[in-house]
Amino acid sequence: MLLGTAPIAAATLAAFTLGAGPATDATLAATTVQDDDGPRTSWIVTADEIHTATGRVIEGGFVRIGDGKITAVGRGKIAGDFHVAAITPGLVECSSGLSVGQRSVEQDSESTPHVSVEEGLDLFSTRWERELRRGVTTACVAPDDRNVLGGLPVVVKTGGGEPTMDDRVIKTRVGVRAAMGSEPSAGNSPVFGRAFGLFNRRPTTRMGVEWVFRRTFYDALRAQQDDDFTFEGVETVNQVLAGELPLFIQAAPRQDLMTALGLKAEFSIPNVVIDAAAEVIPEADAVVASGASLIFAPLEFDGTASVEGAQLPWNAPAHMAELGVTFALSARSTGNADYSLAMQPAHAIRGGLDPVKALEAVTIVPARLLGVDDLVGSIEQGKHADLVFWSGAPFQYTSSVTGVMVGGELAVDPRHGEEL
Amino acid sequence: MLTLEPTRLKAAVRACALGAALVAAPTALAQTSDSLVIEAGRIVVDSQTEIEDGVLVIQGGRVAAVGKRGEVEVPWEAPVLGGPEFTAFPGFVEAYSARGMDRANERIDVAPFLDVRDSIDPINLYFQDCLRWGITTVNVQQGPDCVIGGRGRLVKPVGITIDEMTVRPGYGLVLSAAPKSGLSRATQAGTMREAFGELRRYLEGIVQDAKDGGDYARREALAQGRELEGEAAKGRPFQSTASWSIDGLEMIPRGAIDGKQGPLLDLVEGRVPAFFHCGGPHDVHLALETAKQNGFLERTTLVLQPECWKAASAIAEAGVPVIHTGPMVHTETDPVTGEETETFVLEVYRDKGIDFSLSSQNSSTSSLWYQAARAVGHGLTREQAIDAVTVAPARALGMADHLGTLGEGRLANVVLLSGDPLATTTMVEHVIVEGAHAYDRSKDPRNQILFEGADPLDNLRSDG
Amino acid sequence: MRSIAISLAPFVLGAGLAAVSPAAAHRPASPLQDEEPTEQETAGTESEAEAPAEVEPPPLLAIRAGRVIVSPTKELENATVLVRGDVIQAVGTDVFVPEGTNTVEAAVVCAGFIDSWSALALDTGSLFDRRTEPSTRSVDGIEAFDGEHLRLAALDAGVTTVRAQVGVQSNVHGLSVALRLFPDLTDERAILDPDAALAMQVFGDDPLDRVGNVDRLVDQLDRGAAYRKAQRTYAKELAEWEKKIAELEEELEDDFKKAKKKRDEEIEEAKEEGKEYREERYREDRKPRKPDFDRNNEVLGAVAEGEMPFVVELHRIPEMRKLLARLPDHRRARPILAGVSDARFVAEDLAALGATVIVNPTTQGQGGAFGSNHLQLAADLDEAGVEVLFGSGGRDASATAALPLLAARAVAHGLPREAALHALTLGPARALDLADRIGSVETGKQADLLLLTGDPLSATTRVEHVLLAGEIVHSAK
Amino acid sequence: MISTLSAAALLLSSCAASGQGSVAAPLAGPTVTGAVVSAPLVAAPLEASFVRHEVVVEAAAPAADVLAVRAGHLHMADGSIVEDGVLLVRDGLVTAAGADVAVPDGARVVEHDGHVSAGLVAAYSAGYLPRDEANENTRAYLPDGRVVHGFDPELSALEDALEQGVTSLLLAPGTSQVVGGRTAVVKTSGGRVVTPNAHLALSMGAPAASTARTPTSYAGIVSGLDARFADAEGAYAEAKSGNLGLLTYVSARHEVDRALRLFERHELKGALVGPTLAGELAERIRASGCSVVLPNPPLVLDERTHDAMAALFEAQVPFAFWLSDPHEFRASAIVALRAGATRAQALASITSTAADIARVGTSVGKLLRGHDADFVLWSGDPLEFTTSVEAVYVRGELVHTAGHHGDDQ
Repeated sequence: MLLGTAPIAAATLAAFTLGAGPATDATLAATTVQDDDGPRTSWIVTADEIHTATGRVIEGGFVRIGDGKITAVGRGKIAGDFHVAAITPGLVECSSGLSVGQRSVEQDSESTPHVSVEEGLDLFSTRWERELRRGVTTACVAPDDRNVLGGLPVVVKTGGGEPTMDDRVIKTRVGVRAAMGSEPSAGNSPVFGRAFGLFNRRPTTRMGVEWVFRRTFYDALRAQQDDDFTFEGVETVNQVLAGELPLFIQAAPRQDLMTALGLKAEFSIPNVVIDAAAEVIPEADAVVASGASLIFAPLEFDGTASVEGAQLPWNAPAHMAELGVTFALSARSTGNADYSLAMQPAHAIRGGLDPVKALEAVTIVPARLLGVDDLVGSIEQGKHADLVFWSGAPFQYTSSVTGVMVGGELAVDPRHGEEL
Repeated sequence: MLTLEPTRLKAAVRACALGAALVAAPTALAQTSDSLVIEAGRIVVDSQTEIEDGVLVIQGGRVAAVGKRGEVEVPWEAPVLGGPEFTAFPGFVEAYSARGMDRANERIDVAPFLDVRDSIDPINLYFQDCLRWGITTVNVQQGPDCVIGGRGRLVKPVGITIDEMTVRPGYGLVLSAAPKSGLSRATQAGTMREAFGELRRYLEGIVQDAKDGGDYARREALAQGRELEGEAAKGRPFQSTASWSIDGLEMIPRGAIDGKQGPLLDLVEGRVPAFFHCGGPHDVHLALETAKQNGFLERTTLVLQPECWKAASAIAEAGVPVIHTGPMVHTETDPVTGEETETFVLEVYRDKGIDFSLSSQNSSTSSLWYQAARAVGHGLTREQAIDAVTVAPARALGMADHLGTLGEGRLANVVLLSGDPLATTTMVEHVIVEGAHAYDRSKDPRNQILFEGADPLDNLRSDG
Repeated sequence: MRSIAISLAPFVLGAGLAAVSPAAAHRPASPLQDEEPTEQETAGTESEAEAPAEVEPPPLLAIRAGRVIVSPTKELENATVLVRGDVIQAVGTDVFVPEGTNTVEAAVVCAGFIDSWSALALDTGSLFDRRTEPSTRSVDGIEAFDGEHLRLAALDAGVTTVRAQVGVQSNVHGLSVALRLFPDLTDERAILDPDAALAMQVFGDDPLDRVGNVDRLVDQLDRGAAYRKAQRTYAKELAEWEKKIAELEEELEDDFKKAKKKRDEEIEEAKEEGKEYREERYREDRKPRKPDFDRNNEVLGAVAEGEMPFVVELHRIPEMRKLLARLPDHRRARPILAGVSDARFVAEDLAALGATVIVNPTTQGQGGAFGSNHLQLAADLDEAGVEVLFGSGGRDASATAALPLLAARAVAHGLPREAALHALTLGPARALDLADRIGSVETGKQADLLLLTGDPLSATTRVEHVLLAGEIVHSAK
Repeated sequence: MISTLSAAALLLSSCAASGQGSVAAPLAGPTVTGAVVSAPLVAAPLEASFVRHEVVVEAAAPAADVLAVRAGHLHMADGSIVEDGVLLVRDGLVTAAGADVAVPDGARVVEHDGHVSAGLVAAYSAGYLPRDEANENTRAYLPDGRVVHGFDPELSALEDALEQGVTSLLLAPGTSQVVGGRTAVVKTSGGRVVTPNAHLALSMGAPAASTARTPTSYAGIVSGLDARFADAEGAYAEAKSGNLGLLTYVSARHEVDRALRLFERHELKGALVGPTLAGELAERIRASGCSVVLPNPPLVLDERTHDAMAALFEAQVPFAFWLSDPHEFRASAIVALRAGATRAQALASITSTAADIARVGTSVGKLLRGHDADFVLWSGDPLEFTTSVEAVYVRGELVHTAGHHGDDQ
């Protein structure tokens, strides 16, 4: 990982936020050093609009990058390496929809809360470049939903440096991945079913799924009382019960949502995030009361979420915003450019969501939900230089992503609009 | 709840089907007054001309006058629609669609005798969506799963019978250079070639028979010693720019030509426009070559999948208009490195000077205004994008004098938008089709389900 | 062949006519050749179109080589190949090279290799189409916009021409295209012959099925022959009829006055007798009926008459024996047997029949009695006196690039190197009626040449440059 | 005289070396030399291996027992080629090889103006065990399984390999077990076992994460191996100490990466089998001290595979090829040559390097004094496609001559 910040950063920040005079431009331009080995990671980018996701929009400003980190953000005209219409932070995909294949989940039991997906990653896959091209610089990767409690997701950068764990994985033990609904039971068959193979295992129904979930948590509670009793992953479950680890539960249709909220209440789990949320409007009160956060399934044109055919109207995010519910938007791994993470805020805005909230819902909010908001998710001094460059005002149908920077490296060059 | 889950979609759909009958149709019929006045804070006459605070006078289903308020004479008895908060925009033109039909594809390879009239379904949700999206004219053609398909039809998404909907019947003929299911590029080309070979042999055959018949009659007369009055030509001579021709076709009354070959003859004589499907660059070559050899290149419009951009120079050379379907950005994966490259297709067409239209037949089945907005997002100018969903399709349909702008004399297809035509938050509020008020968003139940989260079941109940 | 080339004038890239006319030249004339005079004019004008170019002669290119492999059996040391435009103008050790002629050096020069059984440059759907028929044309299945890396790999290996064939999963594949691997396949020079051969296969799990399929296959040739016969008879009868009718008309003209007079008299008589006048019925011989056009029989006819060769893929003894037994029905037909896994058993019969075979020299062949190693097969057949060509099997487009190396491996199994080179160059060129244009480094032929760093069959030899029609279209990295 | 004695010394040491493996192995009662361990497995080699001892011990033997091969081109162990070289063989072992080696009177002489090289060695093989003998599907971890028990000397595939010049090959468990057991190296002729205990075989490839049994995920594989290597015992300890080799099946690059990280954590190294694109991680592999056994490449490489291979050669990572279709085996080395390997590297990849990777480099794969006299007479340069095998010798005995040539005087 790239370490430290240029010592002069603080100073320059101060200098330029006060509006830089032409005199100092030279010094600034001069300080953009080019480290010879490896791709260039120091830049000065100027823009008409900089949406920092810290609540402020800088009109006519610059972002200064040193060694892959943001060293200064400010207003004022200065000589930069290149100019773009608008800058937003790199987008953060926090839904677990980015499937990395069935070998990402350990199926020896239907409840494996302690198994991390880390070793299941294929960092060489071209999918990361695809996400990067569409503006996603940080993504959550979770085990496939073959298990009720699938294990521990990780947070990866989609580019920058080498495709190695050191360079790309910025957080492990993000939380515990759980799934309601039909996925965990799909393909399973009763014991007397298939003779060979793991699939003669529970659960086979929604009620089975819920049963497995409750059994695991009851066992955890029992383990707290009874010292002789324990099971694999008990510590992890206890961390969840204690609120040290968030619990990500996939629950799109109404009944799964209610099941998830019910379990949250039953075990008074402090920190629950509903993933692939869809039919929340009919249960708005319950959602608000539960205090759970939401990750919306992708908004699609026919108002139907790709997850379990649940209905997802475009005003749902706006509706939740009014009720003060914390939520993020997601694109999962949809191949359809119209539903990419860069487009989701636009759809939500069309559904009535405030543009500022829309921006936060794909940057800083998901970063918080994943616990990496100290590294990414906004344009602030010291954070990773993960930036998305836009042809116009971001999240409008009439503008699109022209460039992407990750860890200070230009993955997509806005000056040519092609990959370097 | 559990049992309901799988059927939730159907429920929604049913609800809307009812909605359609209740909303779209009646307003359309109810609209009897011969004239209508539309007021708008802004009237987009076409991509170049805009009028602030304008009025638009409709008479007999056409635009009688358009201009600044006060500068245009407004008939006192005409009802008034709109207001300063609206933007008036020409009705979007769907240059090509294989939707809105009960079954869009026919199994027979060569079936020019078909007509979409027989499969258009007036209460199909698609026509409802058209109104919701401000599309006022649709060129309904048979699906691409054919070699030579049947006649299409220009319709407006209003009315409960096909006749009511019809703008222009028996319009266009569909051909496909892309292999239909069960065929490959090679066999598709073979079947296509054979279809025209057969036409030609058929025509040669009937002409030859007529000649032989004539000769026989003459000899008979000679033998019987009577004078034979020369018969006058009953038909029309073969008029085509095809690389082949038929002498003596004038001997054959056109009525005598059979129902399969007739439409093809019309095609090669350039009497009917051709909509030629292409799945890839190769299909483009086959399509252009076929059209050239058989004399209907001038009347050909290509319906293109994204990958066809690779044949852009051939298209430009042939000078035919195109209709783009599918995603605007074509992604290609290098077979060796697995690296992906993206191409914004419309830019290629623009730079080659190709006349292109957009269609809503798209991966996301979204609206034309959305397509236009995204096109701007990817780098077209606003004008180019708006043209591609208004005047360009109108040209492609040979209806430039009737559709695509709000100019005087044009059909009164008007969309009242809540804001700028390409803005993310803009909604289609009202749609006027040929002077009739056909859509009102406030009375659209499906819209409430899709975008405002209304419960489809409540809807069902309220509908009865 | 003309009738086919014309009645099926190819759409693809509009290259067909230009390409086919030279090929048609040396083929027996067909009774139908005058069917479409217009088309022939087109073909004619095509060739005239080239004429103006000769006003200002195309540029010269001289290739000086340590060794020129003129043909599989003829080599020259320190020779020069002089190319004018797209044609080889001279080859020899004492060729006069005008001052300032563009010159390239090469260790070895030889003719571009030919894969006589390839799946390269075809669209996959067409390649595995199960609904193909004799008239289906591979030229319609060419894929010019995809798979470029495979075509470049083939050029890299020295393969300049392929017989590409669609429909390899049907009994009758259709018409093969002889394709030159121009990097841009939309270049019309790429299509050397859109109707190079008719291809079929004999398959089935049950030997009886396969033998039955051989019958069905030869029956098709019978049908084609019958079709041609019917057309000839028609042409003959029509001529006779027209002659007769012409005479008849003459005398009718002459007798008209008489007839008119007679008619008037008879009408009078009828009046007097109060009867109504009945005019005598007129009779003449019926005009002979034109046989119905059939696009498939057009092709099968041409094959039966030997106007184009036909390729049959078959592997086992029973079907080979059956085919050998039935071929004498069609003495003019020119069979090429492909695959022939077990041909060792019938090698003598094949040699006796003078048949040509295409061997796919892989270690993963069609299995059969002799296992799957076909590297040996080529050697054995050659030893038995059967003319052997090499082909990459027509299923896998990537296999074409490996063909020259496989040829070298066949040499390791005892195939003489001349035979190996023959199987890659002159052999297929002759078998496919392309020898007037490609297959050897001889005056008058197209300059489709390889400039090599060493012996064409050596593992370490690189193809430095590939010339197609006198242009360097590919060079090693 | 002197030569034979030192030969004996060499031999014994080599036996001792190969013996160490079996000492730790819980199987096989008598813990003696590798050769003898092989005895209960195959009858023939039993007395053969004793005969070998006797012959060595009783020193001087008549020159009649000496076989001398005069080769037009003799491929030496160091990769060099000696013109008109001589190879001296006695008692199944190489006693001398080189340019100026005197042929003792009365020695049997084989004249061969073509090339002579060491018998080919495969550092990994697939399809040389009877069907279904490779994968113990019911268990994911079988550290003490011995694939040598599946070795069938009569298997016809061995004969095919021999005809292509392959004299020794490594037998390995299949790839669907995380830990498959011990690999063995055997001769393709005479049912001789060179060592029953070459490596501990791991699989970190996709097949090892099967839904037929646990583990079903990469995470499962890694945690399983981590646990076993953390406080290593038995086979794991041996593999860690280096007494036992480590052979790991990996295919995709992320699997290579995963394996290298595991190795780093537990200070392991060994052979990586199967990673076609390993070259794209060449530097890391070199740094890890691992070697690579590549699947047989196609005759014509696409640009990417070509570059990956070239990078591997560039980085000097020891590489070999696996043996499946024997016809493709030597071709692989030629492909490597065409991809930029040196002639020495290319030939070594199917002889000496392969032997080293298979951990039998002290007894086969090189024409070096004291090594088994396994060698091939080639019709020409073994790195030409046009070249064919003319004769194969194993332990000094002619075991195969090509049909249509064959010129053994």
